[in-house]
Amino acid sequence: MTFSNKDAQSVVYDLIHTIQKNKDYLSELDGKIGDGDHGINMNKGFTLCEKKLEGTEPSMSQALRVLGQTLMEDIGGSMGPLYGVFFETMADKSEEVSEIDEATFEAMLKSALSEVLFIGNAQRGDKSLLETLFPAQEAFSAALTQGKDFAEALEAMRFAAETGWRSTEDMVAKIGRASRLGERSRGFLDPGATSCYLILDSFATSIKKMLK
Amino acid sequence: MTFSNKDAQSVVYDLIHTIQKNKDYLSELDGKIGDGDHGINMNKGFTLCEKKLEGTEPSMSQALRVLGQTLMEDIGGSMGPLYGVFFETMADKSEEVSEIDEATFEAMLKSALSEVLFIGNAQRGDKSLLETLFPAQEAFSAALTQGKDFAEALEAMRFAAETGWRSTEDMVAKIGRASRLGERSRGFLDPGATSCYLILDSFATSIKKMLK
Amino acid sequence: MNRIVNNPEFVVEDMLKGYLKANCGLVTGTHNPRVLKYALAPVAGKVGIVTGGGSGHKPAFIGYIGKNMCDAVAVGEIFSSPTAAAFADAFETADSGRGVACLYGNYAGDNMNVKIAIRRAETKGIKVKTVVANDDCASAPKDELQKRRGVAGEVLMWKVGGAKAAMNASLEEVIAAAQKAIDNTRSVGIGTAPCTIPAVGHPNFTIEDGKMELGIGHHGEPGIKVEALKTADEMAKEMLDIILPDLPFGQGDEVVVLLSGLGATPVMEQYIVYNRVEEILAEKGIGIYKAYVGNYFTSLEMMGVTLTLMKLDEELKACVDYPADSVGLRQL
Amino acid sequence: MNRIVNNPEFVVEDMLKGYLKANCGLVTGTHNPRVLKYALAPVAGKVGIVTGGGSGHKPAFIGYIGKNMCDAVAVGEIFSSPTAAAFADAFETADSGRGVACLYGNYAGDNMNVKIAIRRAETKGIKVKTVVANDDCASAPKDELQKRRGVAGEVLMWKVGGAKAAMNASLEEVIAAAQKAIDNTRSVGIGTAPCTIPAVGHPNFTIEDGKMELGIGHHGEPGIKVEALKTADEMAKEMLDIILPDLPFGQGDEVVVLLSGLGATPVMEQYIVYNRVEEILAEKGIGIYKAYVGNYFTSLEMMGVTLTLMKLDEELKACVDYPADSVGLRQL
Ligand SMILES: Nc1ncnc2c1ncn2[C@@H]1O[C@H](COP(=O)(O)OP(=O)(O)O)[C@@H](O)[C@H]1O
Ligand SMILES: Nc1ncnc2c1ncn2[C@@H]1O[C@H](COP(=O)(O)OP(=O)(O)O)[C@@H](O)[C@H]1O
Ligand SMILES: [Mg+2]
Ligand SMILES: [Mg+2]
Ligand SMILES: [Mg+2]
Ligand SMILES: [Mg+2]
Repeated sequence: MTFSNKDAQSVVYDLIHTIQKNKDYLSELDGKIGDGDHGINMNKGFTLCEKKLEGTEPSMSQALRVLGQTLMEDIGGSMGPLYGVFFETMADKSEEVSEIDEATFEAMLKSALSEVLFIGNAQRGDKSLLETLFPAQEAFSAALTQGKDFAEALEAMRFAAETGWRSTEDMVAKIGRASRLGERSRGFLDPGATSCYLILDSFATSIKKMLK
Repeated sequence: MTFSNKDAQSVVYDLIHTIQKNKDYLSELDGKIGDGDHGINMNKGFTLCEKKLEGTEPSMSQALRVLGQTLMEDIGGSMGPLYGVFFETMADKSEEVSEIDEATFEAMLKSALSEVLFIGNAQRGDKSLLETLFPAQEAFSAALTQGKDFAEALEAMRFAAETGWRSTEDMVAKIGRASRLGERSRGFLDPGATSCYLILDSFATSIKKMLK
Repeated sequence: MNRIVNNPEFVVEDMLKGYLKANCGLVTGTHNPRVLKYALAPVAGKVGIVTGGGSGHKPAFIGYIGKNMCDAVAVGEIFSSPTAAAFADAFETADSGRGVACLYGNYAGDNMNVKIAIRRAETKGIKVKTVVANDDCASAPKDELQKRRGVAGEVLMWKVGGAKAAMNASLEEVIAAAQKAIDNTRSVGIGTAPCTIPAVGHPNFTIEDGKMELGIGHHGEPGIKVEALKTADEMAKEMLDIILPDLPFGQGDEVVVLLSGLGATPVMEQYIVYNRVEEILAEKGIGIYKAYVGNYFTSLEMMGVTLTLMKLDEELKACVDYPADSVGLRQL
Repeated sequence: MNRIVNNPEFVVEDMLKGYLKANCGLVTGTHNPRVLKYALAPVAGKVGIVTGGGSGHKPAFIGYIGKNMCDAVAVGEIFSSPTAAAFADAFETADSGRGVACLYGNYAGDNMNVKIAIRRAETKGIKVKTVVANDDCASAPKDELQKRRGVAGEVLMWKVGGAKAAMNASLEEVIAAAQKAIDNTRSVGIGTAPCTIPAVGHPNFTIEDGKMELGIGHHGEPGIKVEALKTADEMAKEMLDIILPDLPFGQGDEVVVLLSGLGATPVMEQYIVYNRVEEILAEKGIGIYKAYVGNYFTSLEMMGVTLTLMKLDEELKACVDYPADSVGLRQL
């Protein structure tokens, strides 16, 4: 199963709309254990990217690059570089592939994870977006090893992402602003893990629609 | 009727004890329409003077000079110079008189008033210690004109001082911190008018005891 | 209010001790613990510059002691005038024989204590002349200039007087320059939150959330009006609307702008106001010769800003440009 | 909380505009609105000094742009790292061909963005080396120095690095001096009241009345403990008890002391703490070579102080003594 890179800019548009729709939800979560701006930060970057894409006809990879660069150039803080490298490396790993198959997407996911790990220096268990991204990438790869097809692997990824995301509710934050709260950070979903789930969920839905 | 300057240091000791006893009352009044430190300021100066007088055998005039100088040298703000010139000029007008009569005391009062007016630039009606001092001095002089003796004139002074002091309750402050409150300064006694009444009342009581 | 003090009654003593230690090359004590002086004062052949006032206004007043600035400063309790004795001792400390310019602010206590101190200095043969800063437009109408209080414009008065004295001017010339400086200076402040005197322990007045007080004084003296909190741009305009017509300042004038925080307002916010001040002045054809933005004259942890403009001529420009070395104002 | 702003989303933009106008002879903008530079940068033949960080710390970071200080600064949102692009542009702006020393503080966002910016600079042939300030003793135990955050000690790192570069040193020498500076620097802070990010609108943490937080970070990061408010003297001792054994500092050492307010704490109170710091150091035979007391590194209108000590050798002394001309630090 594959989909055409050239025709798949909707993957990125869907991401943008997902973040825009969930702006208030993400800020609300961040308001509980952080400074309440996660939705604002994310929406600012994704909406800026939307403007830059206006009137262009990008491939998925080209659109991912614009998204990654926008986060990197215009957002700053921690989310700019973290999601910046995440989307830029996804563009790197796919830009020379015209028909994206499960192996290419696996490479994209793996590279996104390793770049986020390299740049962010966080660990699993810290209560960050890694709680979503790490198991999601593992589940996608495991599904392929088990002989599942692209669509099935995406579902496995989505399920693991959601499970990982929900697991943050019972975690104590060890990095970022929420770590200030210590035990009091328990009982709340991590905002970054949430946005990461929304992103992976959106990937799965958009790609599945296009698979042939 | 007269009293001996040399033996009348008790006049100043009585003043000191009066202020010490009324420290909290004066601060409480100042807390309502000022910054709550009038008792503290006054007590600081008068108690410092008490220390300086320790072990000395001053005449009333000498003790008044120490009091005036202490206020002037060590207190600052507005009360330092106002009561500073008040007591210093009282010392000036009496120091060469060994038997103090009503004419000398009248000169002391008159000079105290005019120095306070000169240095303070306030007017009757501003809600200040002048509401006490002004009518008190007038009443003392008027009593003498009417042929009253020293003791009777002191009583007239005391009565006018009290009436003047009490009149401040219904006044709106036009100077000092209390003026910040405008109409809200009405309904409260002026702290400075209060300390001035206590001072004049103490003068009257102390002197009457010694008159021969 | 979490204060960082020892005994609230002795904050001024404790502060002075730390101040003298931290700035020992520049500022030294005198036999009067309430008088601090420039390390090299009295400067031979130079008119002495003296000021003084209540504490709680850092860097004013002692922060402006230094080279080509103030030679001696009389220090009062928090928001309370120094004693006459402190002023008198400061005069003596600063005098090199050419006389002393006492450049201070128009407050009842300071007026009284300076008046008495001058009487005393005269008996010692020290010549003292005064300039009384009255730059606060909000504190009295224009036809009662002599009733207006001195606020942040005092910093410019000291800068000009200090420079003039350093240029070897006579007492009369120093006084004339400082008087010209303050006569050409107008200020107004906006308060957004009150402050607390340590020994008192509670705010002496209130400004509600969402409100501001236009024309507030440096000790919380009442302003012109309490109104809904405005934007920084609107505040800039509102303050200029008071200052500009008062002198007046107009097209072609060159000015110094001094925008000071009142203590707890972040310097960031002061620059936001300054940005609009500059725009409005540009629109009106008023040139900014020099700008000072920061905490130049504060009121403990009051929130808000004061805006000060001084109209320049060639003499004032030369004084403004003159180097200065003090804790609060250092200029190469 | 009565803020003086226009749109809370644009406080940094508005502030930068005002800042550039007020300090136009010394600091200028660049094609990247989030990069400010010393008017004369790149200084021919000199190693470029770059720093950057979130806004809200005035005078840090842009206040330390100037002669013999920082050449270019990357500016972030309030308490949020500048972008990698801003750091990269700052490198390019500051480089005269002899390379760039990026002297910044150890925060997750800054580390990430600097890392990416360096990758980019390399592709343009710009040599960048870094020193990452980690002077905050309270932010990690001594055996995890690399986890500690940078706080007010950064000012001394910039002073030393800036001076060394001005002395015509190579990139390696500048980096070595700045690294030595921060390696010999220890800080700790005490918070007594929180601050509010304008766009957020409410304090991000709380410190109750009558309490203080020892070891608080510059953005309200949690400290070592929350305890009953102490006296200024006790605070001085408590901070020194953490700092002195950590390096350690001991008898015969000479140090720079930097005591900074966190924003809204009156400078008077800072001097009260400094007084006791000096006494304790004197008792221990530690000499104060130079002291800086004032608002050198703030956190909006947070209340509290940070205490920083740097142990000196001859090289560091020469760098500390070197003249500097920036808004936040001016030394003749
Ligand atoms: N080093 C890191 N690695 C991965 N995720 C991180 C890291 N630091 C922070 N995060 C994520 O960032 C999220 C908060 O993002 P956001 O609110 O936009 O930034 P800020 O904390 O600066 O306000 C957290 O919920 C966490 O998931
Ligand atoms: N110019 C003046 N002339 C006479 N009395 C004055 C003057 N200014 C202030 N006062 C008196 O001072 C009193 C307040 O004194 P105090 O509380 O000690 O000083 P402060 O107002 O500086 O705290 C007022 O109640 C008023 O009577
Ligand atoms: Mg944030
Ligand atoms: Mg956040
Ligand atoms: Mg008082
Ligand atoms: Mg009072």
